[in-house]
Amino acid sequence: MTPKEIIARRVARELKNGDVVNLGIGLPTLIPNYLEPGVDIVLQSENGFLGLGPLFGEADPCLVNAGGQPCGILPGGAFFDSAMSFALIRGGHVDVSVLGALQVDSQGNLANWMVPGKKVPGMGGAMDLVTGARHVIIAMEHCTKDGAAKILTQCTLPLTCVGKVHTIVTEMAVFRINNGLVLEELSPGVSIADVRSCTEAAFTVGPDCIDHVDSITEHTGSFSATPGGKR
Amino acid sequence: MTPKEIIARRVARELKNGDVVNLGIGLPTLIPNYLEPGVDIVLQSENGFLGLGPLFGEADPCLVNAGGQPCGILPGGAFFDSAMSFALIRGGHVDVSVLGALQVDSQGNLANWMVPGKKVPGMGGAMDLVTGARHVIIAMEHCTKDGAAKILTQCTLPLTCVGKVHTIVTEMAVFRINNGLVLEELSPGVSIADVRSCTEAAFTVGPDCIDHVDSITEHTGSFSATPGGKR
Amino acid sequence: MNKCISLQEVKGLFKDGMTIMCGGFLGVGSPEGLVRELINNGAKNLTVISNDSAFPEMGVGQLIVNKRVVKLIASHIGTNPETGRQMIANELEVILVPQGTLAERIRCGGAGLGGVLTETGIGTLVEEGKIKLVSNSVKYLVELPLRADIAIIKAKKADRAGNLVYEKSARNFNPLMALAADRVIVEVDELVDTGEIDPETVVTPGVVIDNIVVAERY
Amino acid sequence: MNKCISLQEVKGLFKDGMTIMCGGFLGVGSPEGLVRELINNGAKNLTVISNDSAFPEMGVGQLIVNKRVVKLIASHIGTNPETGRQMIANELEVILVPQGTLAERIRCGGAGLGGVLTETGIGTLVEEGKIKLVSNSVKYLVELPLRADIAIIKAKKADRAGNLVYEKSARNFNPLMALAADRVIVEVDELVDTGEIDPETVVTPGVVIDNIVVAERY
Repeated sequence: MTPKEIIARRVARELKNGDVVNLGIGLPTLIPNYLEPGVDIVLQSENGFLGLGPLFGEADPCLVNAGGQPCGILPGGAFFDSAMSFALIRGGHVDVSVLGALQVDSQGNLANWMVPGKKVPGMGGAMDLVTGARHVIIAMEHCTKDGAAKILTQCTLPLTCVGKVHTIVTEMAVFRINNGLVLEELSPGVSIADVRSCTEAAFTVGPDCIDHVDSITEHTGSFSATPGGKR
Repeated sequence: MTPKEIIARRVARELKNGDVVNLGIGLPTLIPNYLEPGVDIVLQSENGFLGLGPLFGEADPCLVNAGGQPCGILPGGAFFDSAMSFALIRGGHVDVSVLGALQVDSQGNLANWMVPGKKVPGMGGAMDLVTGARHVIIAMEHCTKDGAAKILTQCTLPLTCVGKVHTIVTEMAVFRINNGLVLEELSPGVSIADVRSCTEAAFTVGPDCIDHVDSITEHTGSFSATPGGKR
Repeated sequence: MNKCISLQEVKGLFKDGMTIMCGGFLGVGSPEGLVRELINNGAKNLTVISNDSAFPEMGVGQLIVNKRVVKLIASHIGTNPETGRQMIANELEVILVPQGTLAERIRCGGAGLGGVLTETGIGTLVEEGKIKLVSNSVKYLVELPLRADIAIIKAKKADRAGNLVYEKSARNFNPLMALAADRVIVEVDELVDTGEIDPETVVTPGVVIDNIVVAERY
Repeated sequence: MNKCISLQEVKGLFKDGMTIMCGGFLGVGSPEGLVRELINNGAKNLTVISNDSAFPEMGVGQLIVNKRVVKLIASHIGTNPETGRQMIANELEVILVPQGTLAERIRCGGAGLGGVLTETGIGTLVEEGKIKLVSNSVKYLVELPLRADIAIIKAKKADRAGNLVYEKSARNFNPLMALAADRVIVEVDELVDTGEIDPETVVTPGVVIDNIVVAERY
């Protein structure tokens, strides 16, 4: 499995039957492939509908997901305008929002919409999603392509929100943010030391976290190439 | 003609072809009967639709006007919720609002929703209508049943709005409010003196106002019984 | 997740002291079966949010007549003489809100907004105790959100997922209240299978609906 | 009152320096014919309000590429590299607004509201220069209305009165913009006689629509 697949699979386990879920573009869109049998979720698409499903048949130019890709709508879906879409998002009617991140920190702050002077795509719906969703999950690779840490003591890029992130899922570990960063779970074969070496932020280790002390970081690949990949 | 009919007929002349109009309950609902040929208006009903029309056929318990009376909807109408209904009203999409009044004054203030200690029906949609409609017309009999003036220097009852009334139509006269009260038109046979005797507020006389100096106040009846009917 | 429950099951959900939103405009579009169950259930000291207090024998008016309500937030009470009587006798607190403002406050409660700025009510009793802001030389009131513990609403038709369509002027406040309560119970005339309502014509998406009750024929 | 006009007649309506709202989400639900006429018309120094700047060859993206826009208010510009280039080169002012806030600001402009309170953006660059209010211990930004001189929107179908229905996810910002401009021009795929759209399914009531243009087949 690629790191992305590991992440998507683990995020899928965060979702409960009946959850209304908004998935960011990119990695999060893989998540539905990994849902356990018996877990049916309803996908909300910020551009204006519920019941987002895979494309079946011919692409309809008027039916796209939030990334602009052709998609389908499942039975029981509903279309609405952007005000209603964000009333649902901001109003707490979306149970889970899964987004990517450039940086996330131990106070639950998130940065994912701009790199000053370099790239300013804009926040789109991200600021509303993190503000309104009941459970905000950051799904991202643990480090940047250059091996720099993305889980920081304090975000350095312009923020998307302050203190709204609840959970971070990477290919190495799962963190909860609860008065600081708590390491809750390690991927198979990953040790606490492995995670510390790739994480700038200090974190406590949760009681149920099983340390794979003797691990060799060969399972997931993406970070094995960046030992001690700190910023 | 009764005073109510005189008023409704005169208000009808204020309406232009294509106007979107909200009519208050009571007297204003008579107005559509007096539209000139070629003047088609669209009626907005605050409880959630456009295209209000007369009841035809059997009454439908789910189709009522803002007074709760069964009514019809004309071709080209549309149903919506209360937020949309008042978005239209507050947002300036209703051209004319016609309401009754307990009191109205020369600053364009209106009182029509409560008599403290006596009767408190509530404002319903009136405060939004007077705030949002482009042209606010007060359609009312010139004096109370007891002969007291209703057009005052300053309203004494709790206000519905401040400075939002544009036009007052009574069975005696038409006033515009434009830096004070301006008498614009007299009903046939009504003199300026007649109006002064029934109006507490001072008013100026507009240039096009024709005084029926020699009038005897027999045409309209309702105020002839109350000579000098000041408060 | 079966959202469909019986009127019997509804009854246990109402508790003393709750805030209840109820759809309807002069009783048109009120969930009559749910109101009856709420009365049968015996809950008292309720705060009710509704456009009006309807009529003594119709809609929320029946809750007033049965003295279950200690506080009413509404735009109009003129059609139910009992509301005025209880208000004047200090048995019932009535907070009158302009209808458009009431709609927006409920919408805010459902949409996660902290309030809206409206010119409606400026210079009147409505502005008492409220924050005012001037923007672009216009004075506005800051009107705050309204939410309820339970919203009881009426729709024409639901599918099993809770997607709703309404009927004519019976729509009114129902779609707004559908987003603004911790639990939303809808009474419908007709229940159809999921997928039978065209997604283009759904007015209220099913995800906001907790329970569906099919109206009994009278 | 014939609201139906030709694309030729539309052209004369656009003036230099105007503020234009344009519906669409990444170009889906944008009025392509109207955008083309706006480009042909030659109007420049425009302020454009739109969810995003679409793609260089699609939707409002074409206005950016043709250098007609001096100011863009949008939530996202990542799909049109030319927008970023002009922004960095100081040829184009870009004001980024969270998408939900953008929707509410446009809705306020159309609904006669002076603004809304939202938590979105608190603690970020978005709060710069804005009034903050604390309500119920939560800090909110006061976000102000947006309006335009002309809104150009896209719908699936109109009747001659201007009542509109949209198509799938092409609905997006179009119904909001339909209330928020001094003149609203809709481009539709299909025009039907007044009365042919069920009043229950109308999304945008005709009274807010000034002009209807039937899309040309490409």
